[in-house]
Amino acid sequence: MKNAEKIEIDRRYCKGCMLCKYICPCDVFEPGQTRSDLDYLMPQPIRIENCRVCGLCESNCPDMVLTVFAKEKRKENQ
Amino acid sequence: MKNAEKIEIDRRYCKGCMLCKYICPCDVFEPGQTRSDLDYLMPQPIRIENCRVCGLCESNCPDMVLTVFAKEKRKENQ
Amino acid sequence: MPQRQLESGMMFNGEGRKEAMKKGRIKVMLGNEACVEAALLAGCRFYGGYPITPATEILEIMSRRLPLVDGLCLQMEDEIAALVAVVGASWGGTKAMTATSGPGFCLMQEAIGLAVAVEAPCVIVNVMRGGPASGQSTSTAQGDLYQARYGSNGDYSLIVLCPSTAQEMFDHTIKAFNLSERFRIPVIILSDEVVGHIREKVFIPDADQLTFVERKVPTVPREEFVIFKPEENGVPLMPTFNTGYKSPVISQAKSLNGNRGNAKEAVENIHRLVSKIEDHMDEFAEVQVYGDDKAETAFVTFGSVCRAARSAVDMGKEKGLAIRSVEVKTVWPFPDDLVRRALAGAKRIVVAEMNLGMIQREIERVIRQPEIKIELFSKIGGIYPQPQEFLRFLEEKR
Amino acid sequence: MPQRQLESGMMFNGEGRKEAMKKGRIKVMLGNEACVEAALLAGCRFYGGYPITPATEILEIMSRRLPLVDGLCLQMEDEIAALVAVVGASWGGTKAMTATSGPGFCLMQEAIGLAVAVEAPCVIVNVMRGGPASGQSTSTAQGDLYQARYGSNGDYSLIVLCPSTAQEMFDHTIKAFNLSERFRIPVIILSDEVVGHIREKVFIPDADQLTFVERKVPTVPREEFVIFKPEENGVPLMPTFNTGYKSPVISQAKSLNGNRGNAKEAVENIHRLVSKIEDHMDEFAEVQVYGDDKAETAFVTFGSVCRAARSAVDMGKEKGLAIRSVEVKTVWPFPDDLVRRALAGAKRIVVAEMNLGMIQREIERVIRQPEIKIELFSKIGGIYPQPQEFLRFLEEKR
Amino acid sequence: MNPLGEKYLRKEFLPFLFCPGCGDGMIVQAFLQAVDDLGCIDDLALTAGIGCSAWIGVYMNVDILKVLHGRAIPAAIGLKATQPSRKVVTFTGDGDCLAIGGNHLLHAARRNIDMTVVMVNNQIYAMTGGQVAPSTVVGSKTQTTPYGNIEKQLDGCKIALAAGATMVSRWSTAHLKPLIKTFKNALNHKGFSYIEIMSQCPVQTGRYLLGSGSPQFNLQWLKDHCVKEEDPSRWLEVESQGKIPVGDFLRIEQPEFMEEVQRMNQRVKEEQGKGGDR
Amino acid sequence: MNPLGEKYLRKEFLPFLFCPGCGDGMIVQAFLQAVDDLGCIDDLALTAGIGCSAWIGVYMNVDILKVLHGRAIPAAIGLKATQPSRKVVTFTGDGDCLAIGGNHLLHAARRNIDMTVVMVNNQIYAMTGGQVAPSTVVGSKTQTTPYGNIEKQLDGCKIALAAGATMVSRWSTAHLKPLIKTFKNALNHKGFSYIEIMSQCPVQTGRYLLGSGSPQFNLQWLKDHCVKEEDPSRWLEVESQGKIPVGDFLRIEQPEFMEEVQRMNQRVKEEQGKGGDR
Amino acid sequence: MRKEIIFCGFGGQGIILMGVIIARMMEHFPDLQVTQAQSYGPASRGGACRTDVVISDQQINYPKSSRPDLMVFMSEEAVKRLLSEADPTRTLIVYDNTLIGAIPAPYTKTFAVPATKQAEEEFKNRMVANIFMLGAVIELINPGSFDVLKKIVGSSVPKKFEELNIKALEAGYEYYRTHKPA
Amino acid sequence: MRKEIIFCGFGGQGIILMGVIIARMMEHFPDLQVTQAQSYGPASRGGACRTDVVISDQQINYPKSSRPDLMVFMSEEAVKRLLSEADPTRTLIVYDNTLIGAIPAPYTKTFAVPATKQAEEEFKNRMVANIFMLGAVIELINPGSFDVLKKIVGSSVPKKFEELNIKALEAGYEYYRTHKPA
Ligand SMILES: Cc1ncc(C[n+]2csc(CCOP(=O)(O)OP(=O)(O)O)c2C)c(N)n1
Ligand SMILES: Cc1ncc(C[n+]2csc(CCOP(=O)(O)OP(=O)(O)O)c2C)c(N)n1
Ligand code: SF4
Ligand code: SF4
Ligand code: SF4
Ligand code: SF4
Ligand code: SF4
Ligand code: SF4
Ligand SMILES: [Mg+2]
Ligand SMILES: [Mg+2]
Repeated sequence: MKNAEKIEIDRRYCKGCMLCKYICPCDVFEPGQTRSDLDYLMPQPIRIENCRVCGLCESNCPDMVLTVFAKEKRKENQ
Repeated sequence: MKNAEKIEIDRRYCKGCMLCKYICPCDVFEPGQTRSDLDYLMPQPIRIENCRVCGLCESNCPDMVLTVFAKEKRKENQ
Repeated sequence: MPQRQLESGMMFNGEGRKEAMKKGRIKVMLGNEACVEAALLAGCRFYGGYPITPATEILEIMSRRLPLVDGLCLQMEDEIAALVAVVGASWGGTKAMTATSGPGFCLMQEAIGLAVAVEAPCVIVNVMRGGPASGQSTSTAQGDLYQARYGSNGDYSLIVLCPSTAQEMFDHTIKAFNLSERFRIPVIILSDEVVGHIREKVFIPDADQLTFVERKVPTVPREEFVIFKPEENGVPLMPTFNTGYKSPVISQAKSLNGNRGNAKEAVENIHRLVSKIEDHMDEFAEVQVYGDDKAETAFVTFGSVCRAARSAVDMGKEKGLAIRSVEVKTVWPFPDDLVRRALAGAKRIVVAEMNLGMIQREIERVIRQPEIKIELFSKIGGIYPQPQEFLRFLEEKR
Repeated sequence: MPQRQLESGMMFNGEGRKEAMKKGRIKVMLGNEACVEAALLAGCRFYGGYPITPATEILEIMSRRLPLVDGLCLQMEDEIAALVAVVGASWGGTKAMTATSGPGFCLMQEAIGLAVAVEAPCVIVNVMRGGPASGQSTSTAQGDLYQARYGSNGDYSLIVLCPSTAQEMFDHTIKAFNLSERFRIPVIILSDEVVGHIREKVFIPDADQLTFVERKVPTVPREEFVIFKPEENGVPLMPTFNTGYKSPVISQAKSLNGNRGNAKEAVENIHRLVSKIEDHMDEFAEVQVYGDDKAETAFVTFGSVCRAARSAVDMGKEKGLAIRSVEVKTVWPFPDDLVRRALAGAKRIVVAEMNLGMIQREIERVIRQPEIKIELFSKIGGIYPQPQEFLRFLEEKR
Repeated sequence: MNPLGEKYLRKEFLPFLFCPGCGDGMIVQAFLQAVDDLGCIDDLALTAGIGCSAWIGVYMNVDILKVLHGRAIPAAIGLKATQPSRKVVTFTGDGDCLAIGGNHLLHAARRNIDMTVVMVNNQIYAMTGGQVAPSTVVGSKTQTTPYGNIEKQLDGCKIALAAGATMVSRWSTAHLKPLIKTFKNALNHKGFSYIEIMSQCPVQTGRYLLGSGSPQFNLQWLKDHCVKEEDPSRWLEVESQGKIPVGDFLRIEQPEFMEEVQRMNQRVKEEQGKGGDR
Repeated sequence: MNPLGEKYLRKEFLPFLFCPGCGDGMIVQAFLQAVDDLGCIDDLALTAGIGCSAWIGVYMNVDILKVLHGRAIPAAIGLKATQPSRKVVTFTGDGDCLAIGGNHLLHAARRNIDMTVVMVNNQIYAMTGGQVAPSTVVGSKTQTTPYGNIEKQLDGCKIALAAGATMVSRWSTAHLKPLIKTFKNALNHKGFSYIEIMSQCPVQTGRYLLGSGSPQFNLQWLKDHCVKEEDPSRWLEVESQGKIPVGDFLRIEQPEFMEEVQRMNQRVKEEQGKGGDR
Repeated sequence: MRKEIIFCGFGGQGIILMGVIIARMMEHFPDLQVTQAQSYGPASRGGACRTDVVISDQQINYPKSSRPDLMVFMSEEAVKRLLSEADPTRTLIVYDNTLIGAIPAPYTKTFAVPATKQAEEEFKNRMVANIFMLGAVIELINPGSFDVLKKIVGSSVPKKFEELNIKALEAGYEYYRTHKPA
Repeated sequence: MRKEIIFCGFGGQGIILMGVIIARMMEHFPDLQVTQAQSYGPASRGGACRTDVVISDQQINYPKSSRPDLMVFMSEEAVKRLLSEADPTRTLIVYDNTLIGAIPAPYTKTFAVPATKQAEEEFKNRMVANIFMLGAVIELINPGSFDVLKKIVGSSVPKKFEELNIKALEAGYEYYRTHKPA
């Protein structure tokens, strides 16, 4: 099973809608305390170890600001 | 069977389209030589004795200028 | 037809204030809301509309209010349908209106011509926003001035009123319904975003304090009635539907009996459509002067810009500058004579408007003194002018 | 941009007649047909239309001719769709046009604003008929003059040409395409039923005798290109679709990069939309004088009325009456200076038009001499004025 | 003038502006026959757009509002809204109703507002001289499709059905009897009814599309080409033979718009009385 | 910005003007995914009308012409007509497409012109602040139906089918996978394709119609209410349960308009060469 | 030189076409100008219908007739409305005496042509009355040419009616030659 | 007497509503005039948003602020764009310090209110930040009245949110009383 290396959220445009949290089947996200440049509270991938890199959060993010980096992939690339 | 007493064509508005002739099942009309006020050659009910007062010519006349007077009707009314 | 005076806020500062207040209500409301209040008071019972910023509140509030008075508010499929339905309702015997903004106003132009041609009283509100095209939906502008007069095809005339306060949104709406019934025409209220979206106190008189005009209907037997034969006042009686007159009403050029084909009567009828209004301008034309009516420096303004100009006049006075501000309330038919009178003696005329120079052209036409240059103080792009800027303009362009 | 001279019939009476005829064809054709011929010659390859008398022949002939040159003539579901499709085709990189009459012209107003806002070159023909509303479909009129300039919402400008002969239908159409490409604007040919439906000899030059203007397209790399940044002539280069520029083209107020939101750049852009035309009027504005250009009596005319006025001038001359007829060929932007020059020294000015006084208002504005009354000789209801009537007017109103 | 004409026509507007043998006049008569049978002449209010067919109602001695090209339906809605007791009928053509006015048909149908749209389908823009209409058959040469029409037809009945009309029929001028019956049903139908009538236009359709300007020929053409088929599932078959299905296709009861409005107004006023929700 | 965004978005136009959690952004991404899968970004030309959903295409780094309210389809036709090789896609809303623009949908569909209409159905006029749309469910309280909507819905899919579209689908933002597949099919379909997407508008539809402004709630609502049912004969049943049928409803081959035009032009020029008929 | 011709009748008779054909004939006269203007009601449904043709060796400004040289009447209605435009001493009046009783005084320069009757009887198609009439008046239109006219008539009508129309034209011409006014 | 108040922030925060509520409060002050004007982008999707309230005992002509007495900032962006309209010596500046770092010199008449933070933390709903802020500034709006304000807030929000909003309002008022500027 895949694992996530890192989950990036672009703070310039995140609107804190929390659809990433809603869609994630592995309960990776929680609302965080950091504000995006647009003044919204951003989610935090606090349980990144749960992530199975299904990509749902990325494809459902309405602002296209979330990127999931898979571990395997990176290895392959190296 | 009904018979026609008279078939009247209002010469003010007849346009000589001959649909009355076309529609009549009893071949009552023929193109005539009289012109209507609109300058069209009007039909003539030359075989009025054939008429069975089916009313088709009247209801199909696009200018509502044709009237069939039934014989029976008149009698009834008298 | 006595009309309440149009000056904004009068009721609050004037003598009979307390008296008046007893006979009505004072409420803080949106300009667009004041328009609805007045329409309902004037007897409007049909509204056909389509949402568009910044006029949408008129539709929204109508949809809330009309059912309560057994009226009908219909959101139609587009603005064309909206105004055509209004014309239908008008011939149905009902006072009816619609409201829109620039893009929707474009779409209504053909039906404005229809309302003119079939002499259907109705009221059309255009709360102006920035153009051209989709422009700036939430910004104010005054770029539809000529469109309101000339946007439809062919020769015609109609009345266009320009409110500058929420109170005037109220007053002009009453006036618009009255004029539409009096002349059997579409009357246009040419408001703008600032006026439509301002909230301020509006005095709503009791109905018995106001005069309401109702369309004149025929009473003669049907056989004697000639549908487009004018009465003395230039307007034919209106045989609205279901009154037994079996009226033939067509949008084509027509003769007195409503039929097509008689060229001479058709020409006379078109002339009458125009003259029934323009020969009676004294009944409704209105120009106000604020400030020193002898001042050599004059602003000419309409709509929301009147307000900023008034403040500029006041500020000027403080600085020892005598200024008059000529406020054109009924912009169409353009009140040539009243404007000429209001500008008599002015040496310097500055037209202030939120477009690239429209009333300016009318003033150039009306004030035919080559020595007077008609200056333009223009603001576009949704920028409402500040009073200081007027004074700066006077100084800088000197 | 050299243009063939606009004077009708020139080719037949002038010196180089035989020479010219060698390089072209002379055909008897309808004004509307001449318009199509010219459009095809100018490179028009898309026509979006909707039938309406008296403009229908343009659509009909286009539908016959365009397939032969691999163009496309689409009869759309209405006039709105027709003009919007033309704007789409224009951004698709094609010269495109439509034609209509009053009621359809109403429906096109919003899309005219669109064409202005997205700077899409295109040509719109309005063959005027009687109004208001459905009016008189088979009768001539000139009642859409202001509508052609002001029918859409907001501040904008465009060019309106008024032909008076079938030859001018041809010439103006070439000119209209050229100006539309030069300025990236909709150019309106404001014709009328008389001109659209007249048949007369039209000289069709060979293509190599004419100048055709093509839109300027960008050549810089995409990253360096700023979509609405004007060139020196006020007009931005046009990155039509499929040229790799991936152009964002919106109908809203916009900044240089095409995005919404920057108010300052949006204001500048609106100013530019107007000034790109009005600062370059010397490139296209045209006023002709027929008859005695020193005469104290002057007619002012446009469109088909020019012809009757010319005959009146000739008849007057026979009777010993000196008259000049000032023919406004480019009615918008109104050529103030040219008209003023053409009317210099005139003591009596009679505006002759088939409406209730439109050009009259412009002349009143432009000729600011209070001692000169601007008289109106008006014919409406589809009645084309006779030359004798002009002279009778001069006598009777004296 | 026949007796029906004497009774119901607006004499001072005669003669009809229709060409000799035009189906529009037949529709005037058929409609008046239905009205006469029902005795509802005084309840009528008509609207119409622009086109030959739009003049049909003008000759009837009733209230009629003839508006702009394509806009007869919204005018009818405004009338109906203010005169709910009226039988509102709109006369419109295939260009008027399906081209420029198509959208209004959709929205009136979905509202199920109590009115009748009589759509006269002569397969062409007749008034303007024979241009292609959305109802013109593929391949037809018209003034604007000189090389043959390449656009599929729009079927008004299918559109009305899809949009939610509660009564939909199509007949032709060669089917006057059932047409009159359908008129009567429509006049009594509470809700939106759409009646399409295939009608002869000898002058444009006849002359240019069908090859003969003779009224007789054109009426015969309709008789030959319109076949009764009331089952929509079999339309494709009929159509593939170049025929046009006619018949009464739908007639159901659903909440009518003006009645819903009145119910709403009633309810709202009651709630208001109780100080209901804001 | 995720990699897809990096690759295809018009950076200088960011952020999206959509509210937090709006479905419109999800559609941007889904569409770009389909385009990426097909590798056809350079073949695109987009048009759009006015409304929130009309901005969807503006953020994509491709040619886009955003015109007037309701007029995206005729603009697309003009583009397609002059650039037949382009994949022309129109982004439009339920108000834009079904209210003011309904007629253009009918006529583009019947022409079977090769283009794709992506209709974003959020059941409301969102941009103007929550007024009733033709797609709003009966009974809904909106800013212009404060006492509950009494007008039947217009179903865009049914209309497109009746008008002659050759590809018709409906999905929702809760069905991104099949939606992407449908986008790909549509982009490769020769003819007129209509794709309706039920999409969440938390701010207007959510807050006022469904009772919650939470994006999560609104996406869940779509998941719960959109059920796959591709057999039209069973739609009534689905709808009577308050559900919305989704799926790929139709995909057939029929002569495409621009190809027909080219065929016609070819034929006509040949005939002309032979001095064919006048 | 300025020649003015008016054709008038009612819609559906092909009145305009008569003017068009005469105008197109002028393509074959390079030194002459021509204008053809019209006023008409929609389609073939009665109502007045008229076309003015002006031929001149000068540029033609005013494109309508003000002193007609020739007027061709094809309906009683047209006579009622337009006869007053004729000049009793100058204008030659040709009329279809199938449809028109007589031209009243003081107009004496007249020529009766039973065009509609001939069309109906000889060609079983009243639609060709106009072409018959053209044949009957071409010699009165000067400048003009029957041969050119024939070519243009041929190319102005639908192919399948070409023969019929040419026959009608020739019959009209024949009628003129056998009945021409003194 | 003329008092000018500006509320500003971004779309979706309910900035306009703040102005509306203050304006409506003036219905209860019969001798005063009020205007409330606004400029905003569509819906709740960011972008600058601003409302001007003017209160006066005279007729109010110019309805926008030119010399504000009070400015309430609810976003950093608004500070950037509008702070220059403040008069350092005259204008009291209230700002939501959840969203705004600090108000730069020379503006020293300031009062920080963590409205968004309190709304998010205390009420789990950032939508009530505006009402919290209103509670915190009502005493600074003079003339004004907390009791009237409460009534109007109650009638300005959907019923089911009434209680929540009143609580937020009171909390804001409480915040003011415990933190009010000197
Ligand atoms: C806005 C507008 N566009 C075009 C026209 C011109 N016009 C008049 S009738 C008509 C078509 C009529 O066709 P149809 O509706 O089928 O009626 P028909 O004459 O065939 O009965 C058109 C295009 C118009 N009057 N108004
Ligand atoms: C002619 C015209 N009428 C009205 C408007 C105002 N307007 C802008 S968007 C819109 C509705 C948008 O609704 P929809 O198409 O459903 O898009 P959404 O915002 O819901 O995505 C309206 C009515 C306009 N811009 N132009
Ligand atoms: S879905 Fe995207 S925009 Fe929404 S909170 Fe998550 S990262 Fe931010
Ligand atoms: S990739 Fe899938 S599992 Fe990982 S965080 Fe995103 S949604 Fe959750
Ligand atoms: S059907 Fe009527 S109009 Fe036609 S010929 Fe017979 S009577 Fe005359
Ligand atoms: S009533 Fe019938 S049978 Fe008699 S003439 Fe008429 S159609 Fe013929
Ligand atoms: S043109 Fe056709 S539809 Fe119109 S009146 Fe003539 S025959 Fe009838
Ligand atoms: S209003 Fe609705 S549809 Fe529009 S951007 Fe906001 S959430 Fe999306
Ligand atoms: Mg038709
Ligand atoms: Mg929507």
